[in-house]
Amino acid sequence: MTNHIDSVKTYAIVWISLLALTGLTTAVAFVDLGPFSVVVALSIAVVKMMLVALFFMHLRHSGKLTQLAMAGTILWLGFMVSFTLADVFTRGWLGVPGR
Amino acid sequence: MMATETENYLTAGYGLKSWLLTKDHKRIALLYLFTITLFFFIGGAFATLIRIELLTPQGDLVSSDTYNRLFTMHGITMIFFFLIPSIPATLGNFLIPMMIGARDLAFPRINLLSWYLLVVGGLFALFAMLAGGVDTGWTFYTPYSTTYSNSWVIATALGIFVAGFSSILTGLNFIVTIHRMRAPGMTWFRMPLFVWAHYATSVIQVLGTPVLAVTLILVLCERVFHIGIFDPALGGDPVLFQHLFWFYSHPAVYIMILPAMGVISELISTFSRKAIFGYHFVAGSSMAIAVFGFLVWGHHLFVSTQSVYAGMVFSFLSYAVAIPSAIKVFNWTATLYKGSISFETPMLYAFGFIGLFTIGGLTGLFVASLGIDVHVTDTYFVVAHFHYIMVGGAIMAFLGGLHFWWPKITGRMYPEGWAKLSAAVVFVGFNLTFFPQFILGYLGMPRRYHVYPPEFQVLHVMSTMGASVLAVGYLMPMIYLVWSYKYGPLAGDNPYHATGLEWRTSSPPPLHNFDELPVVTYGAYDYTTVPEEVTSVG
Amino acid sequence: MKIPLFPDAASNFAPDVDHLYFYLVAVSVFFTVLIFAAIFILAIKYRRRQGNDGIPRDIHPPILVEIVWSVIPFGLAMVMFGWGADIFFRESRPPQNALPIYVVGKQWMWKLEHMEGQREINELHIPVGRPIRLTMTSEDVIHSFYVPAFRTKQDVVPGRYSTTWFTPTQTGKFHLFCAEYCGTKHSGMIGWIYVLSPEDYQNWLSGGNRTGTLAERGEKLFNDLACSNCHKPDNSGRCPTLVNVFGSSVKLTDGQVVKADEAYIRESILRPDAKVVFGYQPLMPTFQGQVTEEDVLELVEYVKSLTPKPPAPAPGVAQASNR
Amino acid sequence: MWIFLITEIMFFGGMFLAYIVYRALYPGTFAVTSSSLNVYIGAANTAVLLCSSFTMVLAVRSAQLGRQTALAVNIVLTLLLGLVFLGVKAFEWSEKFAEHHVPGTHFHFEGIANQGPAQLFFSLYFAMTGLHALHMVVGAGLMTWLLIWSLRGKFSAEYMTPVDIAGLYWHFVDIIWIFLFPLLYLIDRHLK
Repeated sequence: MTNHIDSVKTYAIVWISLLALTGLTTAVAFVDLGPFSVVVALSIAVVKMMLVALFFMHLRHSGKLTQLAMAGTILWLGFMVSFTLADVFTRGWLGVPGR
Repeated sequence: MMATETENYLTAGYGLKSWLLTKDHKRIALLYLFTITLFFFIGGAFATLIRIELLTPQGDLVSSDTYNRLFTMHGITMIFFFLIPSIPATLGNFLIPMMIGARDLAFPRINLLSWYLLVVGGLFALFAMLAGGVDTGWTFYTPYSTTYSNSWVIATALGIFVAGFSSILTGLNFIVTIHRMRAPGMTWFRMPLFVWAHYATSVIQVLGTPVLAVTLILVLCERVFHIGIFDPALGGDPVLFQHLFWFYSHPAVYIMILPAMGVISELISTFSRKAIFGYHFVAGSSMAIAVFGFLVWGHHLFVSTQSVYAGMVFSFLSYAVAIPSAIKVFNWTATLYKGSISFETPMLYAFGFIGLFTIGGLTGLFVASLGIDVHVTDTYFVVAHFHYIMVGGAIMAFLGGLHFWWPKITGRMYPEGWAKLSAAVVFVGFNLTFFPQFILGYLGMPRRYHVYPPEFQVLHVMSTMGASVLAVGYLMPMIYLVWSYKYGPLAGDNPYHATGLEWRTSSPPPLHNFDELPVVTYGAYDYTTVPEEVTSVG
Repeated sequence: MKIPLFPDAASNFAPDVDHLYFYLVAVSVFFTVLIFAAIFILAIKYRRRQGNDGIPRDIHPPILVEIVWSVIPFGLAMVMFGWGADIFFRESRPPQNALPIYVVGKQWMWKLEHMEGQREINELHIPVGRPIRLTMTSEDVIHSFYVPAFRTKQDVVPGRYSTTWFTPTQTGKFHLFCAEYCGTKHSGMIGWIYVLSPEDYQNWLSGGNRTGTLAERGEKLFNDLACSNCHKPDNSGRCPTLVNVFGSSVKLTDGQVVKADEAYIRESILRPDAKVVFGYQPLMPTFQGQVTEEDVLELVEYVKSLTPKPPAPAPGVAQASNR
Repeated sequence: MWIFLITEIMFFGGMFLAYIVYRALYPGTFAVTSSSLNVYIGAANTAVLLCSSFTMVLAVRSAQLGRQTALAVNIVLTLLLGLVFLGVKAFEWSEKFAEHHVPGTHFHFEGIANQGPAQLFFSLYFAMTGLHALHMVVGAGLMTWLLIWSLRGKFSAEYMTPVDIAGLYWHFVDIIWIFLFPLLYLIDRHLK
């Protein structure tokens, strides 16, 4: 799909960073950061996802359309999660059970 | 009797193998047509039994268990095995490559695989029906479907799961085809609106269907392994199931209606001999519906113990999605202005569609309103509303489109007189069947009721009478279309003086659609470019 | 034969919903007639005439037209949204002085309990002119409590409480339906709401058999289940006292503060360590599976009775509507 | 292929949503049950999978350059690492069986009264890791097939689309695990 060939060095750097991030996220999990531990864990996961997608999956060399489609899908997933959570978290705001 | 002298896709081979292993999108479309017609009559048979049962307030024809299975299987068959594949998999499959000037879809093998998946899914569902049926309602609400129902939930859900992949693959195929296979000069805004509508539909299919698939997987896990996922006894949340289910199933309504809108755009334009008023708005509104259609699912949950605030957001967005539909109706109507209008059968169906869709859409405003929905949800009002959209809308368009492209598909004309009669019978029968149900609904008649209070009987009898008229209306095309396949008058390449690329090749089309691939230099609906040697009809 | 065309309107919400309905009907009729007439007139006027086979000129729509017919329907729709949301919001908030009634749905019957201890099945007697608040749950699948004459409907979901309220405005006998499909005898899960005059309601209350008020039955359960060994009124037990708990804000072990409502008490009985009160150990055993939903309701009512209501009317004593 | 991945994202997305909702509803229970998973095994397995993605991308690169031997070697490595991952996963599951942490009638989680939500956690754990493992099995099948084809010398710098597509799939499955790992193993571990 793409003619662009990255060097082994690039891949190796990405690979090492991925392993390092895995170590980091595991270590951080034992530290109490309050509500931020979720944020940190998921941010690291997002960074790792971006590394894999952009370098290993060559998304950075792909056409605009593919990139747009991926971004759109993530957005869609975001809609699904956020709208459902909007329901879950606002239940009970009225102080009336079941409302 | 040979249809034409030259070889076409119908005469390219006669053996069973030449059909069952075909990679030709036109033949696959006919396979689909055959399959969904079968399911339509199965679903129709269930509907007939339901309507006969409801003639009397008592439950005297069938038992409650049987009745529950009837409406469940009616819904499942009609939605998953008829409406969702109806227009996209038949007319879409047949026409999209021809309309954009391609020889086939991007992945012909996957196209055939989709058909087989639908058949396999259908066989699962048929097995469930023959083995004793399923009684959860097509919505599979938990915990009834996971814990309490003693029917063939697993087989049915598997069937829908498999058929879902058919739908995903079709969508995928269309998207890639529309992106990659357009003929030289066929820019995005030269595409017919039919193609636009299918593009929007495909996006929904690809994004929505997997969520239904995973939801069904979770339900199956829970039912098979007795692990709790939505089980309230373990603290599970049945409303979460409803969120996941409707995240697909509301957009699924748009999977049914968007292609119908695409058909209507073609019909209105052709029989007015005029470009669609506001082409860009109609194309854009398809995409707007596809996007906003995903954000309104919560309006099925207003009384489900969903939070009040979520309810308000969903209600607001539901009104927002009504606007693109309104834009389409206005633009279609405006297209007639200063046109040259002829009244062939497809146009009659198109008029019927606009009328019924207008009523269906406007009653959608009732159920989107929180205050009224609390009263009418889960009543016959909702039943009537979605039948106006899905039967009055999608099936009218399907029949209209089938008549319109019938000469292209078979090379022969349908009998015009009978066809006009059938359009009228369907329209009258439909209104007689479903209009009384609006009144029933506001009176408070709940849906899925086997036995009902006697004061509702008169309206139910009217509805059943209408249903028998409607049944006649649906049987007529079935008979005369089959007849005309063999005995109808030869149609010629472009009997309606229409503009699409599909009309610029012979009828029936040659095996690879075009003898030489067209180069497009004009927009859709430019009637001055249609060659003059048309055979005029009517 | 008489064909019914419009349902009884017998609650405070019925006129509101009906007025909104009329507005929607008016808008719908207007647009339906508009579209039908336009199609009819245009189709006749511009029909293709014999010998005039020409191709009409394309008309490019003035952008203004598209804007107008987008904005006007949007405006009308926003009125519908706001109006409907307003009704819904009021339907969601029961007034403080509402008469509480407890509802348990199960395949395929409605079980209703009054504060005074009357239990009914598939029948509900209530006084006219007083707000009624229903607290509902289900023992099995999802049901839905639907009274068309009151224009009110609320799903009854297993594993949680749902709430609805209304003020009946007419005496009489009205349909009660289950509106969420619940299995074989879904259509048999129906009943009647009897709206009585205050005097008749008093008579009805004093008649019939009763086995103590709901709170009294709850108190008996509280002792039978040995809850009273730990939850002592003077807070000397191993568990927090329940006096004055209902309606208060409770601080939990994880620092969260929650409001002690019916759902909280129910959860604490069935899943005690879901929300442990600050400063206490998660010692309490679960009562999941040992008590029915009705038992839980009685216990909840008992806990509620431990919080004296400031100006609330004595239960059952007819007090004129606050509206 | 990318469109197929969109489908897969939404597919797993539904399950992630279910997990997030329940975690929001029962934070305490989920913190306890989540902490019962062995984080070191989880982290090691994550590393294994990341290594396999690295060898996979090297395989794609070798194919682009037309290096037959390197292609075959990297495919073998990817396949092996994938199998290691599945083996470790199977070991973890068997542990759960021994501990009665498998949802169903024998489910029991020590030291917690909230058996219900605890079971929900493990239901979702098994559903999510199970579906992920199923995707891994499919991936392993694809690798085997690629291996056979590459040994037959079918791929070249000109024809390598199957390698590319299988690579995309493999990385995608990797990404799913990148999210599963913190969600299932890590979040709220500090509370324990």
